[in-house]
Amino acid sequence: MKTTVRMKVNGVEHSHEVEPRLLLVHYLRDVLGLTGTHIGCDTSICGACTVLIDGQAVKSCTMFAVQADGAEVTTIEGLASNGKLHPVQEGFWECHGLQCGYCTPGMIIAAVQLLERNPNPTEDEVRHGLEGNLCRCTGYQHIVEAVQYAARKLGSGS
Amino acid sequence: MKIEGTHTLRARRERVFRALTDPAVLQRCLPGCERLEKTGENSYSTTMKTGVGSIKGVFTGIVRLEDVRPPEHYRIAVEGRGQPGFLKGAGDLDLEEQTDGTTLIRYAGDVQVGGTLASVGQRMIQGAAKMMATQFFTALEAEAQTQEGEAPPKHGFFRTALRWISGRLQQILQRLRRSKRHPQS
Amino acid sequence: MRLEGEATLEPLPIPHRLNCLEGTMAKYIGQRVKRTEDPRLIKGLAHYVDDIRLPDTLHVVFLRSIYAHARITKIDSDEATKAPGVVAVFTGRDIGDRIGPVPCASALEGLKVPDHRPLARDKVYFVGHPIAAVVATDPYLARDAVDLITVDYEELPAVVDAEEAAKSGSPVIHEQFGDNIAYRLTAGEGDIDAALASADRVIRQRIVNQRLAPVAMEPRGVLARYLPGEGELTIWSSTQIPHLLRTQLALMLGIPENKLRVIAPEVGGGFGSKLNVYGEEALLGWISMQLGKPVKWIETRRENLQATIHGRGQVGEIEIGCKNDGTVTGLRYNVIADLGAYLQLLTPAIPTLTGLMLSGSYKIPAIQINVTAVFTNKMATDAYRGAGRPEATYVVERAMDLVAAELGLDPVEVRRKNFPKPEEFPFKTATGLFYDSGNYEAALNKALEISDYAKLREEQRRARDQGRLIGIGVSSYVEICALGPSQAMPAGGWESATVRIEPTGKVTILTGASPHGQGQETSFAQIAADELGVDINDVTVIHGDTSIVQYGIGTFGSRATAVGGTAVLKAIEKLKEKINRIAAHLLGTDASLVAFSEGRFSIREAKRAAAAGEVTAAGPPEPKPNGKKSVSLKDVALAAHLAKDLPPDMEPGLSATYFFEPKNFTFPFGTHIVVVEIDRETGDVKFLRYVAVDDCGKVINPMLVEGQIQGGIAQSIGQALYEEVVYDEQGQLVTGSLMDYAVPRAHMIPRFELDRTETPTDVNPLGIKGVGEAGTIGATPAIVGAIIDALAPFGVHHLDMPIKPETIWRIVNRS
Amino acid sequence: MIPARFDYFAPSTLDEALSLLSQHLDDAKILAGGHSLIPAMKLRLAQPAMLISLGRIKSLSYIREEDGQIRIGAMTTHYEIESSARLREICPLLPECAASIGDVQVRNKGTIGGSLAHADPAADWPAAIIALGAELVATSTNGERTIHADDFFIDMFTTALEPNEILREIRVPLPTGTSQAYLKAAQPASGFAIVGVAVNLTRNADGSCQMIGVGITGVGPKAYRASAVEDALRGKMLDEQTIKDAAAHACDGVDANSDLYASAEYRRHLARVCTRRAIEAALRANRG
Repeated sequence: MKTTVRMKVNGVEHSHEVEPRLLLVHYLRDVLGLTGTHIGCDTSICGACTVLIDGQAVKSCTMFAVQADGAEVTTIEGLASNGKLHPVQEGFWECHGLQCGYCTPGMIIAAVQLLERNPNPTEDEVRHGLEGNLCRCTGYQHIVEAVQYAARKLGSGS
Repeated sequence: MKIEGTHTLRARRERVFRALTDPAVLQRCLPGCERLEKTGENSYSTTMKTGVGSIKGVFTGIVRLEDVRPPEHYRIAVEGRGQPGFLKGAGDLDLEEQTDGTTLIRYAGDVQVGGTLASVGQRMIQGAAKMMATQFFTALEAEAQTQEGEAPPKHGFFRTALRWISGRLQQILQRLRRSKRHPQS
Repeated sequence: MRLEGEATLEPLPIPHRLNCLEGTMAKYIGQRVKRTEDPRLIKGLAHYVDDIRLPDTLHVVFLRSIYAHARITKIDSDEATKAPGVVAVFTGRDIGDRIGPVPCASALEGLKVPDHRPLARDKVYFVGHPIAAVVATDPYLARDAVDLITVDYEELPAVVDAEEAAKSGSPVIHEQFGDNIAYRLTAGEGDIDAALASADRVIRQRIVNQRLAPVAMEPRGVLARYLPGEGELTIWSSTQIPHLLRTQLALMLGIPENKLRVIAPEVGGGFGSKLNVYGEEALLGWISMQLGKPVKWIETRRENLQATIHGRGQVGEIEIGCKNDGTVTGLRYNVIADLGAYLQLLTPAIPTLTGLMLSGSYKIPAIQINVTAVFTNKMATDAYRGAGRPEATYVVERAMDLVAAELGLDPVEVRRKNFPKPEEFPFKTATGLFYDSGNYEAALNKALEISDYAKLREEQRRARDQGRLIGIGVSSYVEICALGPSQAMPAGGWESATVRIEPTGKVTILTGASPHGQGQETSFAQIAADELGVDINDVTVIHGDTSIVQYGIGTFGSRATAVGGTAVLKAIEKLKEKINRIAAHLLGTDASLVAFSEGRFSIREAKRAAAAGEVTAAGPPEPKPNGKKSVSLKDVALAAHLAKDLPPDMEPGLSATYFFEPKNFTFPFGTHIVVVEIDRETGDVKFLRYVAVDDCGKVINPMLVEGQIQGGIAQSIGQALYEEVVYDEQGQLVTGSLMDYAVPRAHMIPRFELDRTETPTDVNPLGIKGVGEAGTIGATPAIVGAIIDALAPFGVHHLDMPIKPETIWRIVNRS
Repeated sequence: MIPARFDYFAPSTLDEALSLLSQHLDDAKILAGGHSLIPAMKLRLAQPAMLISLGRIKSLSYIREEDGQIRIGAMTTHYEIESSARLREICPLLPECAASIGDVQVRNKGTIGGSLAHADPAADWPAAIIALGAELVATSTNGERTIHADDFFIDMFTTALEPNEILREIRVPLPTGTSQAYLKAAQPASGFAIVGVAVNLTRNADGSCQMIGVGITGVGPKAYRASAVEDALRGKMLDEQTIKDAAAHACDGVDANSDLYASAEYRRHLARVCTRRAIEAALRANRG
């Protein structure tokens, strides 16, 4: 039994017939070819697959594509606007917030959500705010600095 | 993983023992047992659709009764394999007749799970094993309370029985607590 | 490319910045240069294996054993074969000997090597052992079909505990060997019995280094494409060693090595787990050759925890002898190493690295290691970040703490007492190594100063009086890096680089190192940009493709920058000779008169004259045969490729390759100081301070060095407090998902205060020692030491990792 | 990790959902936020033939005050509760408990109703729901009934919901004070509670304990009310020793779980410590 899903991903409308069991992350990666969203675990722990659905960060491996029917989805590919990096992306670059880069798209999306809800987080708030995302490379310190960099950048209105 | 415990069944020991060795009764009492076919002396092949909550699987395997010493002891071994992995359990059951006509069952056994169940469910295994033991004995008690020849307890009974027993346990606990607090009463 | 100083915002307030390389005029080397690899990664545009799409790709899903040890009596895959979308199902019997055994590169004397094939044949040896591969048009359909295969097993007793496995009477895993002992090894120098006999005290302690899972965030993945017409097989694999993998896969598959191309695209972390040759890599290649279509397998995290190598896994006993003043006289380590069921690429070699590093940062006259390496019904252990050295460092540092506790001395003083002095380098250890350079006391002193150690001890005393449990841990580590001279390595210890200047002047570097997060695209570009005087954006670093890059060894053992970076430097030096000659030719002068500055070549005399103010309207003093005052690198590059006007007999083109063979390992070192507080009711551990002073020699990019150290420490915190691969008595993997295997999250990791000392090495001309594993090696004993120190009032001298709150609670509670 | 096939329905009204459910009792599972069910399905530990998603039923997502109760629709997400300024004011235990669940992403998608109906023995909500003396509204094609939180949790993953019922609403008696707290010792890998303790208490004018609710999760096969703790405090002055003595009864009569991260003994100990600390925190939190 296939079902039609419609969703707007990074500003572009899509409509596909899919099996209900197709995971959203597979829809994004395999159907739409947006491979920036990664898969790092099976149990909704690692956060590599984080995307924004209607502005809310969710783990796209723990959702069926059909559940996102009618939603607006932002993936890492849709974060930069007009070729200009999002301040969080810029922060990760400036502060060496990534090494192998695999957790990075999910981590960046989670950080975007974090700063939307708390524009000026303390170090502790950043660490707790990113509890849904595992990074095995950085030891997190540069990630915390990257998020704080972005907070300042967003705060200064630039 | 070791599990052990006791259950007091409101039925006489002989009756409980007969129920425990009756394949028809076992089929109804083993959680999710859909089929129990005799394959030899005290051994059966089985299909069980079992689990907790939405975590369920179909297991096919065997049930064996060993060391049968009516009416006080036997050992039951269950092995099943299915898509989520395998289940293996063996337990010694000792039945003690109580003065009030009830039967105390002491059980001590070992439960093994393998496959997906083992690798992702470790925090649940012990609880699930205990839960299934409770289900088994609750159902068994109901069986043992029916007269022989009487129709067995109805489908859907387990849930009701469980709810009943948990309510009863709570009452008992509360009574115990109260009596602890007011030793005079 | 923008340097940090040019950032639009103020620099971040980081308490202890690493220093930049001193005494260099370099524009890039030593600077916090932002990584050139980052833009594609932060935009989600990079390509890991699973991101590579080829038309008509088939997908593989494995059926894996659910038993730790069992005989396979029957496999029925008929239904699976008929299932929708299924193209083929392969079992071990289908493949037979057509794929060679999974290789082990270690050649220890007397080593028993089981025949290890990509799919199980008669027996399964561990949970996760692959049994069948289902190939289908879609991964969903392949997964569905796996459930349709039935396997009949005859369960066999599982050998799970390494100590039990070593005993006679234990069930035997590989029957042909008669027992479970893969090898025994005794190593070390000095008369250990005499050394221990001469000691005032001998302390014994059982020490466990638990099994860990590397958990690179990107699980493994393989995509294989065989082109029958060309007879070419391309394998994309998430690997740290594309070239070594190619050689081994060529041997396994019987395909000519020059018809096999291995590509390591973006690799999402390795930590040693991708420094290997896995059965799946060969099998995917073979399946593609059978079916003539691309096939892909992407490992799930569950498979990753079951069937990607584990690390550590040592249970040992130390005996350490010391004088009453704290001088160590000898160290013996009797260890049982848990190898798992099979030998992967370096499995047996890991305990030997432990043996080599048992001297730690100390002068220990006599050292002996006795290794008993055993097979168990578990996944193989192999190189996990540090690979044998964290185990050694842990053992030695625990020993130092035990000596201090035994004698009532400050652990810092015991360490200081046993350090070799700076003038004693190169220092020879009783394990047969020559430490290149070091000043251990300097790093220790700096860490003491930053942490204000004396004051910390004061505060600790006061806190103890108030009933608070505060502990201070110190670890002075040394590690073995920049692996290494070829003599000491199973497959070559050199690294290669080709530096090519394209006709347009762009610089291309091909490195045999295959970085996967370490940032060598940037650090190698820094070296090249400075050496060639070009903008860093004009440099591209290519790696990981055996058809493009000359043979290389790979990235592991903290070697990429020290060995691979040196190869880049050496190739540039070679190239510069030629550039100079072409520039001289273009300028019409002799090569010895060519000066290079600001990216341009000019004639030295002219410059000197100009500086002296002798230049007048009459023009430069020397005649210019071809009228050019200066030429750029671009001019030289174009000339080299057009080849119309080159010095006589000069080979056209502008490319040089260098294979750098280091003459020794390097030995970075440092001191970590950790302060923890324990919640006496719950046993929870809270970090109050984490100070690390590391010395990795010269530094190319301090930001990258910090990142390596911080990541390493975080993994150490994982080992010390959270992580452990647990199998139950039947060999079931209990920590089979990230719901139970605890990889630390951001809030479990403290802020690190980092600093450095800088003791260059003369092993390579850059003076670089390497830093990839330092954090993991130095941190664990410091963290454990801090917890034990906090619990000292309860008479605790040692605890095994991971130190869980419950363990601590039991100690506090029992008194 | 790929789930088995299933049929999917996303009705837009509750009635449709109930009718579908009643027709497919044996095959259907209700899908709320999916954060417990979907991982189990990906591992193929759960293979329902049909999913009935409540995602389209917007009327199941709300927080409102009515008849002296806080009423929360079953499909209200953890984050909606966590971020509710009104709840923080009138019943801070709810947002506090919500904030301790999983991680941000899980809270954005996971729902209170889904979590309660799943009845994971280590889930956070059950503790709070019990402490607050909430009622759960179950609805089916046969009508509606309310189940007291104390009677809702039967065993691990087993609730009082009948197979044809859907949990529609959670009703929390409007607290008379804000002396509330939720405290948990989290398992480091999964974030689930090794022990989680929710406390809701009010005091008399003289400072003595008028009413107290203590719900505990993670210890045993299901969350439970720590009646012995409550009994030991009700009517008493809440001094340090009294609280400590009362907290010692946190797991009376409970068969504690044992797993990789905590033995039964340590769990019982942690439950006592967390209970004491949660009561102390609740007293500190009192704003009225």
